[in-house]
Amino acid sequence: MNMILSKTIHKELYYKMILCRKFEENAAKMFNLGKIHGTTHLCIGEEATGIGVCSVLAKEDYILQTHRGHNQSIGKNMSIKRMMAEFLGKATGYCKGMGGSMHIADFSVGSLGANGIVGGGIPIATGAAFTQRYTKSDSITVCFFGDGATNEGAFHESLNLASVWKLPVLFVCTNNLYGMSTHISKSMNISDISLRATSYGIKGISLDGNDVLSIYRETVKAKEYVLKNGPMLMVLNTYRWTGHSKSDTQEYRTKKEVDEWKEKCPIKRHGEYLLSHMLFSKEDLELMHIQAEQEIRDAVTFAEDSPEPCIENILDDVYAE
Amino acid sequence: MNMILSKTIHKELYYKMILCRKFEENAAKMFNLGKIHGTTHLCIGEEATGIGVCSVLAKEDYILQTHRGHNQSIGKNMSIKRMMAEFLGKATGYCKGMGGSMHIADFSVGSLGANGIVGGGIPIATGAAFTQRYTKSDSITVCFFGDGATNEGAFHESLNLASVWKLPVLFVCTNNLYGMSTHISKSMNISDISLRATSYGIKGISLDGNDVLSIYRETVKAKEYVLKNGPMLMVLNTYRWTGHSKSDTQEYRTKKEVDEWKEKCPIKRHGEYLLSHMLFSKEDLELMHIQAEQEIRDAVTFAEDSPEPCIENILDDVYAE
Amino acid sequence: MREITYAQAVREAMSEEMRRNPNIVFFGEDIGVYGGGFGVSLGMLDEFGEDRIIDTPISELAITGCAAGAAMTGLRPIVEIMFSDFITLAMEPLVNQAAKNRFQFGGQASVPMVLRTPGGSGTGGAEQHSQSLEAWVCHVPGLKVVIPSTAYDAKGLLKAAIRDNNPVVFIEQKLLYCTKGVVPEVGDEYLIPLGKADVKRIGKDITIITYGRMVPRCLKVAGQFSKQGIDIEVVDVRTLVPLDKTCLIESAKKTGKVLVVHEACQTGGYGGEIASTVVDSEAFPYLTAPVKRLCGMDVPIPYNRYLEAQIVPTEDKIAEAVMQLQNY
Amino acid sequence: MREITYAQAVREAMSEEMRRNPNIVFFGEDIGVYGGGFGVSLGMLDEFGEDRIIDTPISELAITGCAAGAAMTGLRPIVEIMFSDFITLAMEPLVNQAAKNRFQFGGQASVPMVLRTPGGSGTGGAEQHSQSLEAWVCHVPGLKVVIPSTAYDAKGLLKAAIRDNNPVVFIEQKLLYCTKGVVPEVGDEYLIPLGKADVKRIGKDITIITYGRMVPRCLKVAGQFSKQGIDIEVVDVRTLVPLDKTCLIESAKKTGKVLVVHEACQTGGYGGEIASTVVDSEAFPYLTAPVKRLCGMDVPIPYNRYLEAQIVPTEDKIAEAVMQLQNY
Ligand SMILES: Cc1ncc(C[n+]2csc(CCOP(=O)(O)OP(=O)(O)O)c2C)c(N)n1
Ligand SMILES: Cc1ncc(C[n+]2csc(CCOP(=O)(O)OP(=O)(O)O)c2C)c(N)n1
Ligand SMILES: [Mg+2]
Ligand SMILES: [Mg+2]
Repeated sequence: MNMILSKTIHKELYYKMILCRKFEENAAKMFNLGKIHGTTHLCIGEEATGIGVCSVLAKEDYILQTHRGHNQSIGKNMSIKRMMAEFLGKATGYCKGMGGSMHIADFSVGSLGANGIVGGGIPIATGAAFTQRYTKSDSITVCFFGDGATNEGAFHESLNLASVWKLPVLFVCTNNLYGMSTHISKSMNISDISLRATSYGIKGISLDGNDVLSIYRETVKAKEYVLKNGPMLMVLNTYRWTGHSKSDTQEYRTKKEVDEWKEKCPIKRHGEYLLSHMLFSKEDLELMHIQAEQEIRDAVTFAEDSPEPCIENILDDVYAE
Repeated sequence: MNMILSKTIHKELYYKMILCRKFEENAAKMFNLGKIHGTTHLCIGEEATGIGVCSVLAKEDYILQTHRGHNQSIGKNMSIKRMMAEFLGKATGYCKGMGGSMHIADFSVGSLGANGIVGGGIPIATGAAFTQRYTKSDSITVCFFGDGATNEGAFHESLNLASVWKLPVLFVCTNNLYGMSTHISKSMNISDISLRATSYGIKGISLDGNDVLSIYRETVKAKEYVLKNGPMLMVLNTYRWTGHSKSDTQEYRTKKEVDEWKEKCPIKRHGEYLLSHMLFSKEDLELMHIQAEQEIRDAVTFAEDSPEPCIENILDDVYAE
Repeated sequence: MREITYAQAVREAMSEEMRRNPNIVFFGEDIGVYGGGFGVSLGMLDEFGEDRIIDTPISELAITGCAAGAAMTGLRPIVEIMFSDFITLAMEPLVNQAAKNRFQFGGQASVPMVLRTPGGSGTGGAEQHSQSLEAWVCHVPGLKVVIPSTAYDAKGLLKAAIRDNNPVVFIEQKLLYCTKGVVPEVGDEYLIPLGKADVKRIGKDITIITYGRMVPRCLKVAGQFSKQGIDIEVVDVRTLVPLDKTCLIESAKKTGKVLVVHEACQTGGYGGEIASTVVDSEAFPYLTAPVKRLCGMDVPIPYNRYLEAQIVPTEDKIAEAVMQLQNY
Repeated sequence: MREITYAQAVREAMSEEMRRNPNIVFFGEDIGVYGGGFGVSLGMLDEFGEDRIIDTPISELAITGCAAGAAMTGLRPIVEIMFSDFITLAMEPLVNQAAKNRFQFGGQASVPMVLRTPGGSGTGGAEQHSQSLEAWVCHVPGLKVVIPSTAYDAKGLLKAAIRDNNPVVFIEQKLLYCTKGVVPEVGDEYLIPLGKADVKRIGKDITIITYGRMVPRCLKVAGQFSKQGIDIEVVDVRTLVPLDKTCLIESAKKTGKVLVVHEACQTGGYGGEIASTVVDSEAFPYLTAPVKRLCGMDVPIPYNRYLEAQIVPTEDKIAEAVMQLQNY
């Protein structure tokens, strides 16, 4: 009795996933060319998570993103132009070039920001959900974090708080099996992270994080659930194909392991579904790829043509008026 | 198939509990006379917890104590003379008058100190247990904390760490239903705190915290268990009869609730057991009371006769050589 | 005019603002029935109810982050940390999130929250319940920092802090909670703008720059010296960030001799900021003696009551420092 | 003599000490196979094994507290916090436990641990990965604080820190990790005692007091000025706590003009401590100009690379400050 998803949604999910993939591949390239400063964390292989979840959400629903959050941004309909501009540190970027990849935020679509602190967004999410309940809105907050983040005190305190206060927050753990080089077997003594819901007397579920349809469907239900009952923990089990960040040589895992996961590519999987269910033709999909590539070229042009921020304005946003 | 406890142990448990009770009643009196500075946290009603657990331990076993830890100190055979001297801030106190009630420690018997920070001892306990495992000792660390402390990030991170590393540490939660004025129903969404063991894949048990014999017996087993398997969470459900600290007017609970718990007095209960099993006579118990009172009088005399610390020595212990 | 305690002043400030603005909520451990660790919020639960006076679990990190999140989404939370020593647990959300979110999101966020917390020694709380940690938060761009010394200032500054659109760390002084001061009648609203120091005593010979619980102590010493014909100006910084440099510098130019006094231990304390600011200013040529600091000793706060009293600036030590400057 | 990088120097210090003392263990996130966030410990796992090079969960509070507990019971742990910004999560165990346990237990404990962490901006890490937070830990009695500026100093100071019986916060400089410096041959052991500043360049006209990554920058500027006949002395503080006051004061007496330079933002920074110490000393009568501070701007560290570079003291700004002093 799966809920039936419209063609529009199928398309949206597929398109956002390929856009995200291409966006990151492009970012990696620009990074290697020295055009992007600092570091960047790719979510290649994990696209289904943020895109599956965020595509369910309304603009009024908040999300708290992670350092590996491009799929979340794109899922929440952020502009890849302004994302790209931010990567290049430009004044037209989401953060006027002040935040970079780790601090992408778009309050106008409900993204309260990515975070450079592992688990840093989790307490913030409780506050956002508090506001939603206090103002009697019927929106929810979705808080993303990784498997590694569940070992931080912030995770524990926040889930407990949200549970006691029955806040409308959906905690989404993207379990990609690693925190940097550390396999979850070395950082926790359980293999199903959703067990951690027990401590807070809340519902916990574990899903295939490469199955965008099941993520979408479960998020629809979860949104309803948390509005009525308070928080829930949803664990999306997936894998990151690339290194943790640019400098990672990946000594800690085998190529075989990576290759096996590549077989489970969420994009390929959804594409095959679309074809086999005859929702779209090969040509349709091809067209989407072309369109996505064009979008990215436009974003790069926009970003490269944008001005750098000025030192004269550096004090503007330290304090609000 | 309860393990049989010797008469000596029965006596030790009873004597320590009455000593603790009288010690605290006395401390409260001295407090009201203005002889004790600052604040103090009484564990009247909870004596069975620290005394039941610590009486099992060897000198080499470490304990980390709480702010409400006089039962833990007395359980671990600390000198009430030096405890009392510390309360009075005297140079002969355990901390030379520098720590007071919240920082009682006696490294010579394995107490690594009480803590003024809720949950503050939990990470320290993992380190002590790490040392024990690293040095291949067959001792364990027992870490005490309250129900309220389990909502701190320190609890979560430390239990996780201990579990991943299989450290020989027994986590003992004294659940007295309140953290200051806050009933656990307002601070967590579960009623059996031992459920929190699930998050770490460790064993959790919940015991009647007013039954000193069961606590003693379960601790014997637990010590063996943690040496072999790594950490365990033991929750002792009990009640604090007095206010949180001196200034507490206890608006947040009813006299009826308190009175009901007084009926469950751990000392009375153990006394009745000793009598009904004819281990000791009424006169035997009476003698113990007299002895305990004498011990306390001696401690007070010692403390009052002791010198104040000198300002000239204030820098001595800021840094080690 | 009427007299109320410093604690009442804090309570009145919160209550008046909460009446005025329904978006103000108040988080903290045991702030409801219990009234908070120092009884500051006694009675507020009755007036504002559980929806706005919110007892929290013992989770300093989460409640601070929660306040930041609520602030970013339209509320104006106050969060009480029971003792300032426990901000050690809340530095991450305070410093990396609340203080930086506006800047790092390119101005998209504002984080109008107040973190209230009592600081200082003198209550027998010992090492972990007595610290004066204001210097830490003063070193974090994005935060404002206030420490009032009187009931009047506490009320006016807290109201301003609550209306401020930035995260403000408002450090109260345990030992001042019971001190009384004159404040306007209930209906006579007043605010004290953040960033203005207050000359609590006008003088011409020596300037003492201080704040918090050292203010009444310095005033007392100043009173004693006036009998000896030494006329001391006492400047209460009140808002540590932003610092009212003009006021300090003007006073220094006038007297040429400056003593900075605070309770926090000396090394790395905010006194260094104040002293250096005065020195590297147009006041320098007027200085007739080195700018001196008299601060807490570089030791943890001991439990013993006599030692506890001696390791912070005492009246005697302040008088001695004044004499040193006078005789320089 | 041979040249190694600053990162190698840190690694050599740890490795030599670990060979010498089996009670040294090393905790940190991804310090094993991965070699730590900056590759500092690459290869150590192979030599010392998993029992001593211990990858931890992402739990800064617990691992710092764990190190303190291990230190109190006979080991000598090193703990790496991947970026110094994350000490915001570890302040409780560091400040309330590690720093105070000896004192508050009346001397019963000693806590011989080293918390190593890289500080500073310049890598594009933005607001939450670039802070210079040394001022906080300098304000905590019971802690020692070290920031080396060369490979030589890094090695000698870290070895001394590991042997010290107190908790030492050892702040490394990201931007110096790849810089090379001359150090003695492997067999030639040396230690640099904590608490000694180092005059990195002798001069007579102006003193620059600095530390960390600003040291090479100040030396470069000093070199340029020497051509113009202005002879600058550059003092590298190296150990911030305990501070080598004598060295700073002597230099100030000699030159009469002092510039304090650090990367951390100015307000509440350790520069205030240094400047105030110099002013309120026997050097005061020798001062021919105000002691100046040149520090990071009071802003979070921005991501944009050009802005990031401009908000800390640049060579130009240092030169300008020197000229101001010179012309005072
Ligand atoms: C508090 C904190 N500790 C450590 C880091 C360094 N760090 C950045 S990402 C990361 C791994 C996070 O693992 P996980 O939560 O599983 O997310 P993933 O990177 O796998 O998406 C670490 C350790 C950090 N940014 N913040
Ligand atoms: C980090 C921290 N937060 C708050 C406090 C104030 N405080 C002292 S005891 C206490 C209640 C602790 O509750 P619980 O852990 O259940 O222990 P109990 O007092 O009931 O024995 C609180 C909130 C503190 N000392 N430390
Ligand atoms: Mg992960
Ligand atoms: Mg309790």
